[in-house]
Amino acid sequence: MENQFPMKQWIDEEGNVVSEEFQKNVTEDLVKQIYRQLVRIRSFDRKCISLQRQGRIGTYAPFEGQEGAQVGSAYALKDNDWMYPTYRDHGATMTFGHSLKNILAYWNGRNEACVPPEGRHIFPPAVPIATQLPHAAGTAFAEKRKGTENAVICYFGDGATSEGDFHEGMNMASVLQAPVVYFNQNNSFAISVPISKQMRSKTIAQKALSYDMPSVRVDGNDVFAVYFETQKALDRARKGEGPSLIEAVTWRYGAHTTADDPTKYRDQKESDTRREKGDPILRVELYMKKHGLYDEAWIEKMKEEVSSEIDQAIEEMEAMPKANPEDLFDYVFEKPTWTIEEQKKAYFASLERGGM
Amino acid sequence: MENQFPMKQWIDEEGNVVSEEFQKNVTEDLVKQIYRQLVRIRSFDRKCISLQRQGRIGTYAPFEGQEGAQVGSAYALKDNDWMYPTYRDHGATMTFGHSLKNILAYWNGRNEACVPPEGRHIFPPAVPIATQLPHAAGTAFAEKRKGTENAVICYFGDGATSEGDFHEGMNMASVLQAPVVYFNQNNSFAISVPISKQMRSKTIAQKALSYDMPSVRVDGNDVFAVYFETQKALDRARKGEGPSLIEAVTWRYGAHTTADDPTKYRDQKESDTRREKGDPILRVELYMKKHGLYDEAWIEKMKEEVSSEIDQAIEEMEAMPKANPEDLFDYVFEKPTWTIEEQKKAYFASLERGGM
Amino acid sequence: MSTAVKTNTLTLVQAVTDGMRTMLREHDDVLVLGEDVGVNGGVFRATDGLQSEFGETRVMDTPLSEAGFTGAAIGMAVNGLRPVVEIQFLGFVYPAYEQIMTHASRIRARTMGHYSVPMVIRAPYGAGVRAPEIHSDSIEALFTHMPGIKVVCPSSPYDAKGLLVASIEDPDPVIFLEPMKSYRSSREEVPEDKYTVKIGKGKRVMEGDDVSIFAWGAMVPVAEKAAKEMTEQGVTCDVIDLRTLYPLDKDLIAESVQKTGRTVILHEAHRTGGVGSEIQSIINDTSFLYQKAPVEYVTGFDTPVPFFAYEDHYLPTSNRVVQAIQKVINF
Amino acid sequence: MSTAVKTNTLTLVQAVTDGMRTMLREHDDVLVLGEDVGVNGGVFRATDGLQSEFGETRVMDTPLSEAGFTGAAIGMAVNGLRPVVEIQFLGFVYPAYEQIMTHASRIRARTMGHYSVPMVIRAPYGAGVRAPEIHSDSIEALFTHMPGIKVVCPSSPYDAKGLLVASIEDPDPVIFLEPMKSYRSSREEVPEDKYTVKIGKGKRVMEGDDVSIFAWGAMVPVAEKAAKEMTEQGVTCDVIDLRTLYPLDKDLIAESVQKTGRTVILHEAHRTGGVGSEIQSIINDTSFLYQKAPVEYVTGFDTPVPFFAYEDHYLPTSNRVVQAIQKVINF
Ligand SMILES: Cc1ncc(C[n+]2csc(CCOP(=O)(O)OP(=O)(O)O)c2C)c(N)n1
Ligand SMILES: Cc1ncc(C[n+]2csc(CCOP(=O)(O)OP(=O)(O)O)c2C)c(N)n1
Ligand SMILES: [Mg+2]
Ligand SMILES: [Mg+2]
Repeated sequence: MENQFPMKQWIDEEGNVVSEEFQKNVTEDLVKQIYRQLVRIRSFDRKCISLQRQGRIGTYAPFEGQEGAQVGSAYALKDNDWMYPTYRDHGATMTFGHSLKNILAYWNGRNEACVPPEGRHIFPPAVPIATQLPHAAGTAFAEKRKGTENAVICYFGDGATSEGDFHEGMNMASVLQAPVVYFNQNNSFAISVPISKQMRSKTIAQKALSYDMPSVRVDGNDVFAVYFETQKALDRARKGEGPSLIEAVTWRYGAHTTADDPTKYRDQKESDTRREKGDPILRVELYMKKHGLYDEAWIEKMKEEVSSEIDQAIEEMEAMPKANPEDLFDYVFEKPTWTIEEQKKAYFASLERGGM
Repeated sequence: MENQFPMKQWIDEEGNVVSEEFQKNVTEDLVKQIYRQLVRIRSFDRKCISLQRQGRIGTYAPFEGQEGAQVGSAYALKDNDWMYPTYRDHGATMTFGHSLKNILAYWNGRNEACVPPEGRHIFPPAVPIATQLPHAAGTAFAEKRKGTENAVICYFGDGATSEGDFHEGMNMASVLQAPVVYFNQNNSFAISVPISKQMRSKTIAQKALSYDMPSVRVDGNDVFAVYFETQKALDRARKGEGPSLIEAVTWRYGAHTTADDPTKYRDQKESDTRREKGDPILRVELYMKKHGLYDEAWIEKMKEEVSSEIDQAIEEMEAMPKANPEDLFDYVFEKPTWTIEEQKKAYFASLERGGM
Repeated sequence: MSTAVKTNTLTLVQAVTDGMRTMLREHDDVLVLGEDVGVNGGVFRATDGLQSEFGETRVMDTPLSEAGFTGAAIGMAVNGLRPVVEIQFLGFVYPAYEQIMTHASRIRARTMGHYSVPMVIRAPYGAGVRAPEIHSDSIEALFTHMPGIKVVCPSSPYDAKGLLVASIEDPDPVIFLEPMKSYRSSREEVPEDKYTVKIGKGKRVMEGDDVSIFAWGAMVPVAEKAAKEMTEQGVTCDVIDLRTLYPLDKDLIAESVQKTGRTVILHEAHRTGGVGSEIQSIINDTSFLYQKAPVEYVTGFDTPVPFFAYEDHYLPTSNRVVQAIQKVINF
Repeated sequence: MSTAVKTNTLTLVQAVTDGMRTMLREHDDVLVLGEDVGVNGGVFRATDGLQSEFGETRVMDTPLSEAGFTGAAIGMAVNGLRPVVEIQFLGFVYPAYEQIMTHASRIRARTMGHYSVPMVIRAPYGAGVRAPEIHSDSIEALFTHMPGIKVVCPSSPYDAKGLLVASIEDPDPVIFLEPMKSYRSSREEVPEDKYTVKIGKGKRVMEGDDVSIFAWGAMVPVAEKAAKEMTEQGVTCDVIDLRTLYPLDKDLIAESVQKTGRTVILHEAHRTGGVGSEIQSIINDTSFLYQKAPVEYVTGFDTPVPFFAYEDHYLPTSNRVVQAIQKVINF
C-alpha cells in the first residue's frame, strides 16, 4: 500500500526542488507570502505557550512542526470557501483570516473565538474528535446545491480516523459527491497513542479506497507540495468532481496540549532531529537562499510586523470585558424558553443577594 | 477495484466446477450435508412467511436467496466458535445448531430465541445495524487471550457498511489482530436503498484495504465457494493471523421483512430471473445431477425429515406457556434493584385489582 | 361572508406527510432526508409521494448512517438549508446522539448566535405495534435534558401537521416524536393550507375538577379512556396533552393542578428519569400548597422496553390509570 | 489483639488507581482499556503505573474509538473478561452511547440471563477545572434513565476505591463517574487492602435536623460549606452524599426528609431532567406529608456547560446553596 501512495514532495529537506510539476506556479511573491504565514503562525504558537505558562490563557494546543501542512492547505482556499478546523488548526484559521484576538480568547475560555470575521466561513474548532467530517460533507453539499464553486476544507488528525464519524463523513461526502477536501495531518500521535496502535494500515491515504475517493500522501512539512496538492483537490471539488482525501505527513514537536508531558510516551530527541532536518520553515529558508529570495531586511521587517500584530491581539484579548454571565443564557435559543429566562432571573437575583 | 477483487466461484450457475482449487475436499457427504441444510433453511423460511400471514408470528425477515451464503459460512465453523448474526441470519444460526423453536419464538416477540442451546455460542441477533462488529472483535480477542483456537464469525449486510460501528469494529479487530471473520452478505439492498446510493465503491471487499486486512469477494450463491473461503479465513484466524473480510454477493428474492413491499422500490422480475439462473439450491442440484449424487429417494426422505422437524418446532413454539410478565422484571440485573422490585410488586397488585 | 377552510380527513401519519409537503412547497431550502424516505416513501409511508413531487435532491435517500446524515444535515443547516431528517425508529437515534448533543444543540450557544441549526429530527417512537426489539424505545427524556433543543410530540393529526410546520419554521433544532401507535389509529379534519400549532403549549383534551392527568403521544387516548370511565363514577378529570416536552407548558400544568390538587402522570418511558419527574418538579415549584395527595405515576418500568410478547404488560393501560386516579382521590 | 489496617494517604484519583490495581492483581480477567491509559497513564494519571505492572495485554491503549472499544469491551465481557473501560472525559461518551444503551445495559434482559456484561465504564466528569468545551459535561441523567446499568459517583478517596472495587465485582455494567474537580482536592486514609463500599447506599456526611441537602461528586464539599455556614446561623443540615445515582438510596432520602421536612437538591447538571427531579419524585412517593416547603434546587442551568470563562457562573456555589436553605427555612 505504501508504494501505491508515495509521499509527494516539491522541495526536499535541503530545499532542493525535487519535482518539476509545479515549477511555473512558484512566484517570488508566493514564496514570500507563504514564508510570512509560516513565521507568523509559529510566532503566535510560541507566544501562546508562554501566555499559558504565565496563566494568561488556559490549556493550549500547540502546532509547532505542523506549520507547513496548515499554511499550505489554508493558503489554497478562496475567500468564499468554508473551513472546518480542529483545536490544533488555528495556524490554518489564521492563514485563512481568522481574528488573532478571537483565537486567543478561545484558549481563554471565551466563545468569541467561535465567531469568525465578517464574510469568512470558519466553523468552531471541532473538539469531539471527527464529528466535523459529516458537517463538512453537508456544508459542501449545500454549496453544490446552490450552484456555487465554493469548496470546503475539513481538518482532522491521524487519531480521528478511528472514529465512526470519519467513516460516515467520508462515505456521505463520496455518495453526495460533495465539494470537500478532507485534509489529514498525520503527526503519528493521538496524544500518547502512536499510529501503530491506532491502525494497522501504514498510510491514511489508502483509507480513501473504501469510498472510491481520490487521495494523495504528501510531505506535510513541504508547504509547497501541500499547497499544490490542496489546490488540485479543491479544483476537482469546484469542478463537480467530488471529494478528496489528503494525508499530510508531519510531526508536532511539542506536547499534545500544555497539560500534556510528551516525555512520558516518546523520546523528545526525535523532535529535535526533525527540527534540524525537515522543519517546514527551515526548508523554505533553504529554498529561498538557493534562489536568491532570502532578503534579510524584508524578513526583519516582516517579523516585526508579525510580532506587533500578535502583541496587539494579546492586548485586545486582555482588554476584553470580563465574561458576561448573560451570554450563558442568551444564545441557547434564538428566543429563550421560560426555563432559561427563569433560571437567568433567579441567578441574577442570587448574585444581588450575595455574590456568586 | 473490481478487478482487484474478482468474484470467486467453485461452481458456476449451471453447476459446473470452474475452479480446481478445492476439488479434493468435496466429498459426497459434504455435498449432501450442505444440500440438506440449504433445503432445511429454505423450508423453514417459507414456513415462517406463512406463519406470519396467518398471524401466528409477528413481522418476519426472510432470507430466501441468501441460503448459499448462510449455510456455506456457518458450516465452516467448529463447535466452540462464536457466531454474531443479524435478524436475517437465522439460516446461519440454524446451520450452526440453534434451536428452531427458539428462532420461531424470536419472531413471536419472545426473548427465548436469544438463549442458544447448551454449549453453543450464538449471540442474539443484532438489530441496531452494525453494532455487532465491535462485539465480535472483543469476543475474538478474549479467545486469543485465553489461548484457544476458537474463532468468531460476524454477519452483516451491505447497508451496515455505512455505519460508524462497521469501521470501528474492523479497525479494532485489525489492531487487536483478533481471530474474527467479518462475513458480509451483499444483497444489494438495505430495505429500499440500492447499494449505489449506499456507497460509491463497487465492492465491499475493498473496504478491508483501510485496515490492511485480507479480504475476498465470493459468489454468495455458490455455497461451496463460500464454505471454502470461510474456512480459509477461519484457519487464518485460528493460526493467529488475524481478521478477514468476506463479501458474499447474493440477493434476497423477497421483501426486506413481511412489513415491506419490495415492488415499491424494485422490479421483482429481477428476483425471478435470479431464481431461475443462479439460485443457490438449484445450482447444487445441477452439480449433484452431473456427479451422480442426486438421489431422489434420499432427497424425498430428507425433505420429510426436515419438514417434520419444522412442524415439531412450530408445535413446541405454540405450546410455550404465555409470556410471563415476571420475565420483564427478573433479568434486568442479576439482583433486582429496589426500583424494579417495587414496580414489579405494584404491577402485579394492579393486575389483581383489575386486570391489565 | 365566511371563508370555509378546506380540509382533508387524515391520519396522523398522513398529516405528517402533509406538513412536510406544505413546507417543501413553500421553501426551496427545505429538504427531507433519511433511510428509505425516497422511492419507498418511508417504512411507515410518512414521506409517501414526496420524492416524486419534489425530486431526488429535495427528498433524499441516505446511506444507513445516522451519525453521517444527521451530521451532514447539521452542516447543511449551518449553510442555509432546512433539513428535515427522519430517524427510522427513535431507538436508532443513538448513533446520532453525539452529533445532536455536541453540535445541533450547541452551535448557536458556542458561536453566540453566529451559526444556528434550523433542523427537524423526526422519529416514530413508542411501543404497541408489535415491532421487533429496540424499535419501541421511548426516550424523550434523553432530549429534554439536552439544552438547545426542543422536543415536540403530537397526539392527533391536526396537531401533527401544525406542530411539524412550526418545527420546520423554528430557527432552532427540534426533535419531533411521532407516536407510532397513533399513526393510523384515528382520523381528523386537517386544513389543507399551512397553519401552525405553537411549540411549548399543551392542550386540555378533557375538562375536569378532581384530578389532573398529564400525558402525551399515544398515552393521550389511554388517559381519556380512563377519565371517561371515572366520569361514570362521578370523578371528573382534567386531561392535558402536553404536546411539547421541552419546554413544558408550565402555566397549564400549574393551572390544572391548582384547580384539582391531585395529579396522575402517564408515560410509557421508564419511570426513573422520565419526563414525568419533570412535571412533578414543576408542580413543586408552582403549586406546592395546592397538592392534596402525592402525585401518582403510571409509566413504563425501569426495564428495557421488552420484546413484543410482553409489551402489553409494559405499556400503561387505562385500567392502571383508573387505579391511580382512585388512589389520588382516596388519599 | 487488634490488627491495624494498613492505609495510605491518597487523593481521589490515586484511590481510583489503587482500586484498579487491587482488582488487576486479584483477577487475571480484569483488563483496563481506553485512550492513553497505557504508557501515558491516562490524561489524569488515573492509570499511572498500571501498564508497567501488568503489561500491555492487561492495560491496553486503544484506538480513538469510543464505540469501537466500548463495543469490543462488551464482546470481551460476554466472553468471560471483566473490562474496565476509561472514557477520557464523560463528554466523549456520546459516540459509545448506542453500544451502552442497546447492548451493555440490555444483554442480560434480552438473553434471560444467559449473557451478561460485567463491565465498568469510568469517566472523569464535571466542570471547574478550566477544561476546554465539551470536557465538562455532567450527564449522569443520561444513564440513570437507562435500565440495566448502575451509576456510581464517589466524592472521597475512600469511597472511590471501595466503590470502584464493588463496581468491578458487580455482575452488571456500572458507569463510574469521577468528579474531576475532586481528583486532587483532598487526601484521605485509604486501606491498602481490598474493601468494598456498597453500591446503592448514600452516606450522611453532616448530621442536622432542619434541612436535608442532597448532593454527589464535586458538589458534596459545596453542600458541606453551605451547611457549615448555616450552623453559625443556628440552622443544622443533614448533608447526604448520594454516592450511587442509580439506584438511589430511597431509604436514606426518605429518612432524612421525614426528619427535616425541608429539602435542597444540589447538582451541577442542567436543571431540567437532572437526577434532582428523581430525588424529588422519591420524596413524593415516600414523604409527601412530611414536606414543610417546596424542594429548592441549586443546579446547573438549562444551557450547555459553558466555555470555562463562564463556568464559575454555571457551577452551583455554597452561596447559592445558603440562599436556598434560607428559602426553605423561611417558607
Ligand atoms: C470523541 C473524543 N474522544 C476523545 C477526545 C480526547 N482527545 C482530544 S485530542 C485527542 C487525540 C487526537 O489525535 P489526532 O486526531 O491524531 O489529532 P492531534 O491531536 O494529533 O492533532 C483525544 C483522544 C476527544 N476530544 N473527543
Ligand atoms: C442503527 C439502525 N438504523 C436503522 C435500522 C432500520 N433497519 C433495519 S434493517 C435495515 C437495512 C439493513 O440493510 P443491510 O445491512 O444491507 O442488511 P439486509 O437487511 O439487506 O440483510 C435498516 C435501515 C436499524 N435496525 N438500525
Ligand atoms: Mg495526531
Ligand atoms: Mg442488504
